[in-house]
Amino acid sequence: MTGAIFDIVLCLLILAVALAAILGRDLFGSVVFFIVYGLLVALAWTRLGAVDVALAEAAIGAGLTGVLLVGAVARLRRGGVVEPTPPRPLARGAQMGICVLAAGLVGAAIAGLDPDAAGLTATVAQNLEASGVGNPVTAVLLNFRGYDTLLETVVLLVVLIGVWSLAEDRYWGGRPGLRQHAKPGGVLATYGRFLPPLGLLAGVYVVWAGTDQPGGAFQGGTILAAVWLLVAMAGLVDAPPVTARRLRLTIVAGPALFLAVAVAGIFMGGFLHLPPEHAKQLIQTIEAGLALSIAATLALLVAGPPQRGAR
Amino acid sequence: MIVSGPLLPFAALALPLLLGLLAAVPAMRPRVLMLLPIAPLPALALALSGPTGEHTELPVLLLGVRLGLDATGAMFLGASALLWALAGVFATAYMRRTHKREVFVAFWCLTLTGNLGVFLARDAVTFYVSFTAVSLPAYLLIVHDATREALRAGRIYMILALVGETSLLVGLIIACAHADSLVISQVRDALADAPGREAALALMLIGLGIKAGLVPLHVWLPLAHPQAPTPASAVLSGAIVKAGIFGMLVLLPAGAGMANWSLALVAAGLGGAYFGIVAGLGQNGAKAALAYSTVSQMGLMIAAAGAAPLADAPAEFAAVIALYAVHHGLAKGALFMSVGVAGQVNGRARHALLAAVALLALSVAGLPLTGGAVAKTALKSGLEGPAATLVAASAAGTALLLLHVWVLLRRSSAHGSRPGRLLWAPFLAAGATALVLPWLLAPAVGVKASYVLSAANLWSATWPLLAAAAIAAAVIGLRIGVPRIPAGDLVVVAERMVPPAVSRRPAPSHPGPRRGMRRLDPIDRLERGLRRWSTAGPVLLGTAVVLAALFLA
Amino acid sequence: MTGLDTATLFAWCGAGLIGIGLYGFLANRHMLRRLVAFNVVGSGIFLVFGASGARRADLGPDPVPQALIITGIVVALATTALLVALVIRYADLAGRATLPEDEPGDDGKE
Amino acid sequence: MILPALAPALSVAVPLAAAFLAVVAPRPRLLVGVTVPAMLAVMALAVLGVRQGGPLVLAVGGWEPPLGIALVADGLSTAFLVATALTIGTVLVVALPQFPIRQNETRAGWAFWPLAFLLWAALNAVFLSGDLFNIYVAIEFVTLATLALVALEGKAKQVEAAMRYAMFALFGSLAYLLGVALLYAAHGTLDIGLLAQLPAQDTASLVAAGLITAGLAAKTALFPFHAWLPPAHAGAPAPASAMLSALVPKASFYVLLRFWFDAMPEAAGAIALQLLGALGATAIVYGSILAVRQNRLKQLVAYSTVAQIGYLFLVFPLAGGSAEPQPWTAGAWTGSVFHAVSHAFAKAAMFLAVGHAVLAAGHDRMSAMDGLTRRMPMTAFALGVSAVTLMGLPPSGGFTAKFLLLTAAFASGQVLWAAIIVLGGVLAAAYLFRPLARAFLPDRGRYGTVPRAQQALPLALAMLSVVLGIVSAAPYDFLQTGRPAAAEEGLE
Amino acid sequence: MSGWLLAAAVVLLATAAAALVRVARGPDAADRMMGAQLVGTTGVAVVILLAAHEGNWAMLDVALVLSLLAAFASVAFVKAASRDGQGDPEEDP
Amino acid sequence: MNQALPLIILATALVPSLITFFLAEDRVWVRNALNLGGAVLKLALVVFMLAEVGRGQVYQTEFELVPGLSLVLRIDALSLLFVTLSTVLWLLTTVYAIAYLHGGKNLPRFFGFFSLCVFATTGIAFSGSLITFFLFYELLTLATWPLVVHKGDAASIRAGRTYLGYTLTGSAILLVGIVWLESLTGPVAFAAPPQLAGLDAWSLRAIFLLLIAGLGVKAALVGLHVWLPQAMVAPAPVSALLHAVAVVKAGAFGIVRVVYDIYGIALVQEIDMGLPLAAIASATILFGSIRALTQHGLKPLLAYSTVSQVSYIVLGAALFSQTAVVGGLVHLVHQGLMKITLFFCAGVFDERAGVHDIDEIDGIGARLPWTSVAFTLGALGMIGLPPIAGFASKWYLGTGGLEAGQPWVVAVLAVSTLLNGAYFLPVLYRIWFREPGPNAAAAETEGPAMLLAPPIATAALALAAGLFAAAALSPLGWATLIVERQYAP
Repeated sequence: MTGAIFDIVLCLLILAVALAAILGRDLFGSVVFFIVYGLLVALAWTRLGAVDVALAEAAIGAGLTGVLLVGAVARLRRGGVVEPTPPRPLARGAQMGICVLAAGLVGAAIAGLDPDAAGLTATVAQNLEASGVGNPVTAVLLNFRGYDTLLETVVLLVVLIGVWSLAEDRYWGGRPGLRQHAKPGGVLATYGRFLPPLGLLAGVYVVWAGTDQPGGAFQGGTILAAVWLLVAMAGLVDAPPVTARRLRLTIVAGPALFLAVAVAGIFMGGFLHLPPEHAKQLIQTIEAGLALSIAATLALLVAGPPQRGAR
Repeated sequence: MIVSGPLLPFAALALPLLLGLLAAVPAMRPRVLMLLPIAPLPALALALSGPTGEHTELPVLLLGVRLGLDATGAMFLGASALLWALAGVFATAYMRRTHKREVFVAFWCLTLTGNLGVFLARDAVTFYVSFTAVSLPAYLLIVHDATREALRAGRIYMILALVGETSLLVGLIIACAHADSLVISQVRDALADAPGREAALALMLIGLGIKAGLVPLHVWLPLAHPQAPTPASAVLSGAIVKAGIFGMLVLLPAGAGMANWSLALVAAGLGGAYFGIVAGLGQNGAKAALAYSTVSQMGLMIAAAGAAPLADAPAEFAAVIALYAVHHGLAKGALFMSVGVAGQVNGRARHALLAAVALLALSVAGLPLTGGAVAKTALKSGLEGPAATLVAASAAGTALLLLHVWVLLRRSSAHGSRPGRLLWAPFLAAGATALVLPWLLAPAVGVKASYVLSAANLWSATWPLLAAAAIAAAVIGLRIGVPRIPAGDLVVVAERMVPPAVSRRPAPSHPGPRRGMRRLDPIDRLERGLRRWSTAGPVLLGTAVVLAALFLA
Repeated sequence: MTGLDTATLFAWCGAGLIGIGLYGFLANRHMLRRLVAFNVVGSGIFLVFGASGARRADLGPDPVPQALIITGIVVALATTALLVALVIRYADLAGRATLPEDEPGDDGKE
Repeated sequence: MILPALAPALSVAVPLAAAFLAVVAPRPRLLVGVTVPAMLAVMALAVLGVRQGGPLVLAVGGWEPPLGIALVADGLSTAFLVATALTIGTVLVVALPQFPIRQNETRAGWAFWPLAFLLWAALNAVFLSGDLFNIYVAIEFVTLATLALVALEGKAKQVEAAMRYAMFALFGSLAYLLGVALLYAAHGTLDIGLLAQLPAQDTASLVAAGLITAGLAAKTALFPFHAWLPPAHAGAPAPASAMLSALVPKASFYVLLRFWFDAMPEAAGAIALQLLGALGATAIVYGSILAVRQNRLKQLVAYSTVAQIGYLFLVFPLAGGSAEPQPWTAGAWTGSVFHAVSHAFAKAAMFLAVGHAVLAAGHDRMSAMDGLTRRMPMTAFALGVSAVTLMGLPPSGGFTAKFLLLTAAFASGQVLWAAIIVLGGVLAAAYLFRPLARAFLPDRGRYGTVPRAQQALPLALAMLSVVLGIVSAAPYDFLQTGRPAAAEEGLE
Repeated sequence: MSGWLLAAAVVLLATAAAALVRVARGPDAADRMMGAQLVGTTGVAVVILLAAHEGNWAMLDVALVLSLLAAFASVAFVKAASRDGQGDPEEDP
Repeated sequence: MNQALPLIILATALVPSLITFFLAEDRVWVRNALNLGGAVLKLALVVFMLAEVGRGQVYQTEFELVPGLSLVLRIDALSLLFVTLSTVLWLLTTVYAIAYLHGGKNLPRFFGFFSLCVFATTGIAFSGSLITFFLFYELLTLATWPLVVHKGDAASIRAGRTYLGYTLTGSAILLVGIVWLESLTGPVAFAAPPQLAGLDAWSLRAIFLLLIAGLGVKAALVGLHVWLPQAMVAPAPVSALLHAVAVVKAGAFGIVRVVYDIYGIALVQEIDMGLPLAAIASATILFGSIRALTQHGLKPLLAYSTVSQVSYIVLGAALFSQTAVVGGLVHLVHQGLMKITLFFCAGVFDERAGVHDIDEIDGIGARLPWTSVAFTLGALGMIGLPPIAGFASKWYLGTGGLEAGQPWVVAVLAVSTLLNGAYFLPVLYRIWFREPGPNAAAAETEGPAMLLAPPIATAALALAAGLFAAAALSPLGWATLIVERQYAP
């Protein structure tokens, strides 16, 4: 009973926050609501028992996306970009109507689902042993459907190249983002010195734990990225130039490693085949590489394209 | 084998054609006129050797050329060939100084080929081809002097000739289609009861009538004959027009079914005969008057040809008409040549010329004892009732008209300096032949001299002349003015009445370069709207909803 | 799915989020707002996906949708990152964060 | 026989590896020189394998569906793979001088290469995938690479076009993803082969079908969701435009084809199919009308893509909607694939050729075409030949496609679509006439030129579209590999 | 036992809802951000309660990440609030 | 050999075409040698084939593209009639074009497309199935367009637009007809006409109309003819190609195929389509003639004359009569010979004396006698004067019309003849009898032999075709053979 109350309250909160994020007059307020929204959704995932997803949502959905948006709002505001007026009521009504219809259809579809369908839970459980890992989600992510994950990591690479290619030509060869600085000894700088060791530890832990518990390269990588960004914001480190060979190696390393394992699998039984006896080590290696590249890539995504002189 | 059967008919056509081509050879130019008298000689020889029993066939040429010669054809052929030869001689002298002699010769030969071909053709296509060959190249003969009048005459000639060709073609096609054969005799027989007979006959008669100067299709004739150089006028009036008559003779089917056509033709022919006289009397120029005389004479022949289908023995009657044609052709040829001669001679020679012309004129009018009398008597023998009388009476008119010509000729002055002998000789030869030849041929067509010389016939030949003399005397005595009629009569009226029917409109100016397609603003607006996400998004979502709903439905 | 168990409730919540997010995605003009809305729709979908995979409370949540959702979240982040960069670049170049056709004064002229 | 079985994996792995190298060690000449031949070899392997052994199915990692992902190389996907390889291969060679890397790396000079290779990998991933969620990732991959390429020039107009494209593409992704989620919820699998065996008349499946169809239609730029395409494709650098216009919409169309003919062949209602056909037909007419009105070369070519995409959707009313294959089904289905492939060649050739004309003239107004037949005959010829395919005139793949579609339209009694197909050809002539005619004008002003070897490449690509029409029997048969047997018979 | 934990979580959620009013009202950007931080903290607590309720201690990782990322978000917010977007409000006079 | 010969003949045009495209502008000799060599070789092969086909040999090659779409090459007597015409005229036109365009620009392009046109025309002639016919028919459209716009001025572009607009629309309609028909019957081969008897008459009518409308564009039936006069802006050899060798002939040839090899004339009559077709053809004949009458320019006049003349062929095909179809078929050749002569000459007049309008032609006969003679022969032939070729066509058509029980056909022919005379004779008159005008006065002497020989040759051929019409190997003889062999009941 209380469970139901909790669920209902959480759902209502989520919906309300979502509405606020969508309809909020102030853009900044909307973004803040969005961060809150991510947080609440992470609660929902937790409540549903999908801890891996909750981690991802907390780190990525609420965390990194929120930071990206906050930065963008600030950037636009500084650029003097004015907010457009809201749409006419008539158009709004039509749009709303159609959205209600769409949501209704989805609801109807949900209502029509077979309540006892178990999906692939059992199948995954049967094969978990051969996957080499104990966390079924990781097994799916990196073994059963490792191909998805391979493409996904490359998607991050694409986006990074895309973001970089939005630089002004004259800044090519420069460092991503703006040079950050903070008052030496100030709260920010101190924060930047304090938090990283903790974060680093948490990040590595989430990656390492991922094989058998909830967690993994994406969640861990995100934490690592956040840590690096924190340090950078504190003005303690600076991003290397986009042309730096080492930087590029870093962002490519994870996917390349993954691809190499995948191709090597051809000689061991098939594309992306991980022999059960080595699966765990292989997956951990891949996860480590991916975490590194993901961390670098995500951090660079938040930093944005080069905005400073080349050299 | 390219040719089967006697070679001479083929040669009769081939030689003039070859000579015509030869005229185009530059080396030939100085002596090109010498070709003219030679060209018709094989045809003359052929005619003299008489009708051939066999046909000459050239299956490769055209749609299969078939040549042959019967008695009628032989007469037409002979007289024409002779006239062409004599006119050719005449031309060697007459044309000596003119420009573009080679063109003249080439087209002369071409026309000649066609003219002879008409008489030799035994299949419809060859007939038609020949008929065209005689029509169109003749244009070049008419306009040779390239004066305004000549060109105008040529233009009118051309229009009519073309109408004539087309009509003839269509008529022949109709006839041949029914006959399922190209052989003329079969075509003619089939035509008697062909479904499209009336149309075919009408069309063929238009085609042939134009050539033969059937009033009112004659208008080209008084324009063209005077404008052509004299030797050309001679062959035009003497030989070429005969192609039309010959066509009627070979193409009109016989039989009672032809009664209406026969009547119509006789009427038209006789009408033309009298009209020609009246119009001729209104002329100022000797050649124009002579041309009208031809119209008149052709009218008689057309009337006779019209009567032929109903005759007891159409073939024999055709030969009679041929006889008339022979006389008229040679006489008229000679008369035209006389105009040429008159331009050259003075003094005694001129008197002699006038005397000869008078004799020829009287012969044409049917003066007893002349060849003309033979021809006319023979012709009348085939006609009955009022037609015969009218033919006889027309002789008075002919006499008057030729008197008019004689007077005009006498009044004309000589100015040329062409060699007289080469002009005189063909004139005299043609004239003499005209006077004599009918007598020689009469037996062959079943006309006995005794018949010609019978009292009745003598009288019927004489009274019109007397009447003519009386009228002439009266006219001269009373100084009655003959109203002037412009040469070409009807066409002049037509020219005035009808504004240029087919004038060239100025070329329609091209529409200006099309300016870029007009901006269709609604489309722009639509595209803009579709680009607007706040429009396109709901549409997209709506589509998803609608599709889902449709699937669910 | 009938009955108001947790999974169904969150699935319907997801449906509601989809509706709300879609409205924001369609009605808003500001690109960043659209991005926010995009993420709301995205997480709504994930919620539907995940909740429907958690129907059998006895078996625990289905790991396959979970893995797919994680992948989806990363892809959504990637997309958002690229879009944010585009919007910022566009604001630098054009001085606004809306597409020209979405500007109220836009009358359809190039 | 192990080699052909590798082909699916290699066709994704090779361009990916090339992309990684291009990020780290930008040596385009070397990379293109190795990758393109290597990929052609892989394609040859794939074709051989499919021809001899039928469809190649590769369970990735050895995990059979529904647990794992299957890569499927049947006739259809191999055809798209080969078309992609030939098109991108050519485009990359043409792009070499346009995106050089000399001493100092430049932004576009660097970014183009990994993006192009990644796009290649992404497209191949789409074409090979037998799993709907994997397709989602791959399609997103395509979209993001495309977005980056659209904005590569970096001017406000291009960034704007990219953002606009993003709206449609993101919506499409969301709708597709939601559909996939519902399908999984309903059936517990996302494998196309397995889905095909399951009944699909439940609410969730049908709602999913609607969402997936609409989402993919938006990504394919079907009218009326096309408005993003012209500015996006026209704004990109010519080699990028060539890839975008020729291949990218085909990827989402390919998925639609897979979805409707393989995954859920029985779900479609007749009215919905007619609706899709009607949208396609409208696209043909509307896109052509707009193409006629363009004054910029690249815009014109881009609107032509809008029109040409319309043909693809005629496959739904002509071949879809019945479990019982009709005699004309195979013809219509094959016709639309023929159209997709030959349009890919022709459109890529046209964009590349136009790109050369624009390079030489320095602008992309119509007058860039003036005197082209004299200045750059090969380019003019390439344009002409590709125009032939776009107009659907024989002998070209476009014609074969149109013929097959037309035959199906008549055979199935849907004469209206036949009329539209024919009208579309005439309209294509109308909009292609202006640039082609200008090529015959005397040239005014100063023009540069492009090396002949460069000019030859678009021509070769254009000729490919013609060859597809001349030797169409083999591709036709090849495409049937892996199709349901009943549909192979074709129209007698 | 478990019902109690969940009841506490419900109460916490209600607190969070109250904090949301601050996020909505503002008036200052800082007010909003602080409201969000409050929700974040509450969220961490709720996760911990849930973990206890379910007996699934892996859920604590979620709490850990949430708290870390909440801190990160506030830093980002601070940066955004600085004048040039790359500095430190403390530097400003 | 039987399999390969059609392909070899096609290659004689295609190969020079393809090579020519890639030759540099200044490789004049190579280009000329290629094109002339191809033309001569083709002529030789065609002559060989004439003998073989005359003996009853039939060549056939077939390969399938996709189901329902086979490429069938089949050479029967009718094919050979068309192909012989185009081959002979191609050779002459090439000679002429080399001289005419000497020193011009863009010649590789020109000759490349020129040969491509001939390739397409040959393909049309060799087509053994409807769809093959269509393939080449379209190719012809495409290959011709660059020639029409060859000059590259505004007028050419405009003409090109009109040309494409009409022909492509026509092709589209044709394609619809073809596909519709084949959807009812399966692939249609000429050798084995489909069984149409059982099909719905209204469908058959609709398909017939579509096919005829599609083909009628190229055949320049009235209403669909607009492109033809506009296309006159192209250089003279192109006009020759359009009017005599390839384009309009392709349309007319196609109509003959449709009527005789697909529907069969009996069926056409049965579904009441023969008379309408004949009526349209007749209307075109008269319309073209009347329009020609009002033209100022020489080439427009010739163009409208073509509009009129080509419909003779259609008329022949539409009449239910063997004789008529002989007339129509033979006119295919005859009109070609005569019209090409006229265009050659018009080109020479233009080239040598700058004559464009009829007004400017005064007295040109004195300066350019040979050309003028050739022109005169062509014009007289067009009028239908014997013994030039046009006459034989008319004769057969007229007779055939009567056989078919359509006497009005004869009237149409008659009126047309008169109108032809009315527009051609004044031109001849001006050429020969007007005082030389400024153009004639300024004219150069008659040009190089290569410019002069083709018109003289074609004029001579036109004359010979009429003069020796009854010969077995004359066009008429061949047309009769075709009809006896292929269309005799």
